[in-house]
Amino acid sequence: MPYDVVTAVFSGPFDLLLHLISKDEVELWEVNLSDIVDAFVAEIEQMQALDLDVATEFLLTAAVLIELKTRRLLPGRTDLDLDDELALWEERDLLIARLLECKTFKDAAQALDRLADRAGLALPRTAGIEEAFLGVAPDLLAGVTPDQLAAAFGRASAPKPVPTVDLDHVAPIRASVADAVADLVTRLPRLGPTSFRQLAAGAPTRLDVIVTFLALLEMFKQGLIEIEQSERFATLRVEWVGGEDPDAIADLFVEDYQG
Amino acid sequence: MSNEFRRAFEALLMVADEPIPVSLCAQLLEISQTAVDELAESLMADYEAADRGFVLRRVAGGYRLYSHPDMAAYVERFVLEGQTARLSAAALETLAIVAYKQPISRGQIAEVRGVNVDSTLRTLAIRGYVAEIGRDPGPGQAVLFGTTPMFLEKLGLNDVSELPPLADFVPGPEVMAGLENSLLATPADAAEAAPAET
Amino acid sequence: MSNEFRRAFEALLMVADEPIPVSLCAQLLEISQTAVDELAESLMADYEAADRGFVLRRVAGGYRLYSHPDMAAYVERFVLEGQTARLSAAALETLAIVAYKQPISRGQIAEVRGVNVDSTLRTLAIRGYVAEIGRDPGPGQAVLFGTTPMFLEKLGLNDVSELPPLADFVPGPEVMAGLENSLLATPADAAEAAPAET
Repeated sequence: MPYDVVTAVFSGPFDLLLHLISKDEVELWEVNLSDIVDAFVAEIEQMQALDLDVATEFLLTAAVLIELKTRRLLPGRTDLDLDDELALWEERDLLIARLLECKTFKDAAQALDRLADRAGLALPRTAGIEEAFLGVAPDLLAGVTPDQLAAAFGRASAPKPVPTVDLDHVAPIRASVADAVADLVTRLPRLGPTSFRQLAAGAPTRLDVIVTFLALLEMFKQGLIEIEQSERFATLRVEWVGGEDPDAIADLFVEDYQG
Repeated sequence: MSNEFRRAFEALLMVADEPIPVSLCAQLLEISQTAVDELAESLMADYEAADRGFVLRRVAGGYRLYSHPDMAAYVERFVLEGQTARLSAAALETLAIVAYKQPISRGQIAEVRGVNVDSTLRTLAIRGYVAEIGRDPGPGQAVLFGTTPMFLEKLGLNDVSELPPLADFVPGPEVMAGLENSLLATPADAAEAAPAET
Repeated sequence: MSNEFRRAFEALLMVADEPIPVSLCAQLLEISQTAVDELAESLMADYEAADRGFVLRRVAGGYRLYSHPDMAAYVERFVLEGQTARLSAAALETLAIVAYKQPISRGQIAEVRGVNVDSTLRTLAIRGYVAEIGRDPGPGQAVLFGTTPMFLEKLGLNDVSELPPLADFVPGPEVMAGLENSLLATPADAAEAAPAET
C-alpha cells in the first residue's frame, strides 16, 4: 500500500509538520511559514495514491496551514470578521497542541527504544521443564479430539472482524468535499479569476471554509485550477484552467471521492 | 533465610521459561510473598558478589534468570534466533502511546498520530508488545489496547509504573515558543517576532 | 581460569535450551576444549560448594544447567501447578495451525493468529507435541515447525492425513454475517462464544 510507504518516512501529518518546522533546527523561529506550507502541500501531492480516509488528517492540517499562510500574507485586515479571526487562532492552537503531543510521544518512543536496547543485552533463560519431569507433567492433550483440533483451526483462521475505524469525523467532510468540488467546478469557469477569500466568503461555518480549501487543493492537484500569488502579501488567486465541460468533470469527481 | 528455600527457588528458576509470578513462588515454596522478595534480593546480591555470568531479575511481576548484560557479546554469537528485528519509528511511537495511555482504543491512538494505525497495531500485536485488553463500555464498544507482560520483559520493567514519566518528554517552553512563532497567523506578529524572515 | 571466560560460559549456559557441545563452547569462548572441560569442572565444584539449587552436567557431549535433584519435589509441584499445566484455547489454536499447515514458521503462525506465539510454541515444543522439522530455504532461514509422532499418538492418529478435512470447518456465509455482528458483541458474549478448551 502506498500508505505504508509514506508512513515509513513520516508517520503522520504532525510528524511531517514537526520535521518541516525543525528541519533547520538551529533557529526554530526563523523557519519561513510559506516554505513549510509549500513543503507540506508538496509532500501531500506525492501521496496521490493515498485514499481520502488516510489523507484526511493530512489535508485538514494542510488546510489550517494554508489559511495561516494566507492570513499572514494579507496586509491590513481591518475588514476581517472577529469570529473568523478567533476561530483561526483556535485552529492554530489546536495544531500546536497536537504537534507538542506528537513530539512528546516521539521522544517517549525513543526512551522506550533505549530501555529495550539496554534490556536486550541480557537474554532470558528459556530452557523450561527438564525431560526428567515430563513424565510428571499433566497430559495437555488428554481429552482433545481431532475434531476439536479442526474446530480450533477454524477459529484461528476465520477472518477476524474488520476493525471499526471511527469515520464519524470524516464522513460529513467527505460528502462535503465532493459537494464543494461539484459546486466549484460549476462556479469557477463563470467567475473568472477570483480569490480564495471570495470563494470562502459565503461559507457559513469553519468546516465549510476548510472543505473549500480541501476542494481547491484537490482541484489544483488535478490541474483544473491555478492557484497563484502575484506577489508577496498578495491575495491567493484562484483561476479555472480546466476547460469547457464542467458537468462531466463534476461527475467524475464525485465518483472519485466516494469510491 | 533458609538454605532450603533458596535452593528450591533456584531450582524453580532453572526450569521456568517465563517470569515466575511472585504469588506462584510463594505458593510453591510455602512462604509469604514478602519472604519471596527477600529471598530474591539476597540471591541477586549473592550472584553479584560472586561475579556470576547471570543475573536474577524481577520483570513483569515475576522472577527470571538472565545472562549477564556484560556477556552480551558472547551470548549474541550463540543465540541467533530470537534476535527480533527493530520496530519502525511509527511502531515505536504507537507503542509509546499505548504504553502511556492504556487502555486506549484504535481511534484514540489514530487521533494522536493523525493517521490510521490498524496495520501498526497488528504488527505490535504479532510482535507481542500489545494486546486487546478489553472493550470500551460506551457506545460502539471499541476494542481497548494495552501493553503485554512481554512488553515489560522486553523493556526490563516489572510494571508499567516503572516507565519513565511522560512528563519528562513534554517539550520545554522554547519548543512551544518556536512552534508558535513558526505558525504565526498575522503579518504584524510575524514582522515583530521573525525579523530575519525575508 | 580467567574470570571473563567463566562468566561468559555461565551466560551461555543460562540461555541454552539444550546441552551446548563442548566444541561449540570452545569456539564461542575462543579457548581449547580442554580448557572448557576444566572450566566446567571448576564451575561444578563451585556450585556444589555454594550449595546452589542447580547443577552443571555433562550430557551427550555437551554442558547444560539442571535443577538440583534434591529439589525435585519443588520442581514437580511447579510442573503440576504452574502455568504450563493447562492447554489454553490459544495454545490449542496454535497447535491446530501447526498440525494443518506444517511445515510452518513461527512468523507465519503469528500472522494467522494475530498475536505473538513464541511462548506457546515453546510450551508445545517442550511437551513434545511439536518440533523443529526444518528450515525455510528463503532468506532468514526461519525454523519450520511440525507435529511429532507423540502428537499423533495422543490424538489416536496414524498420520496427519487422518486429521479431519478442513473444508468442513471453513466458515459459511452465516458465520461471516455473525462475525460482522460480533462487532457489536459484548465482552460477555465473546467469552461465551470462545469454547473453554483445556
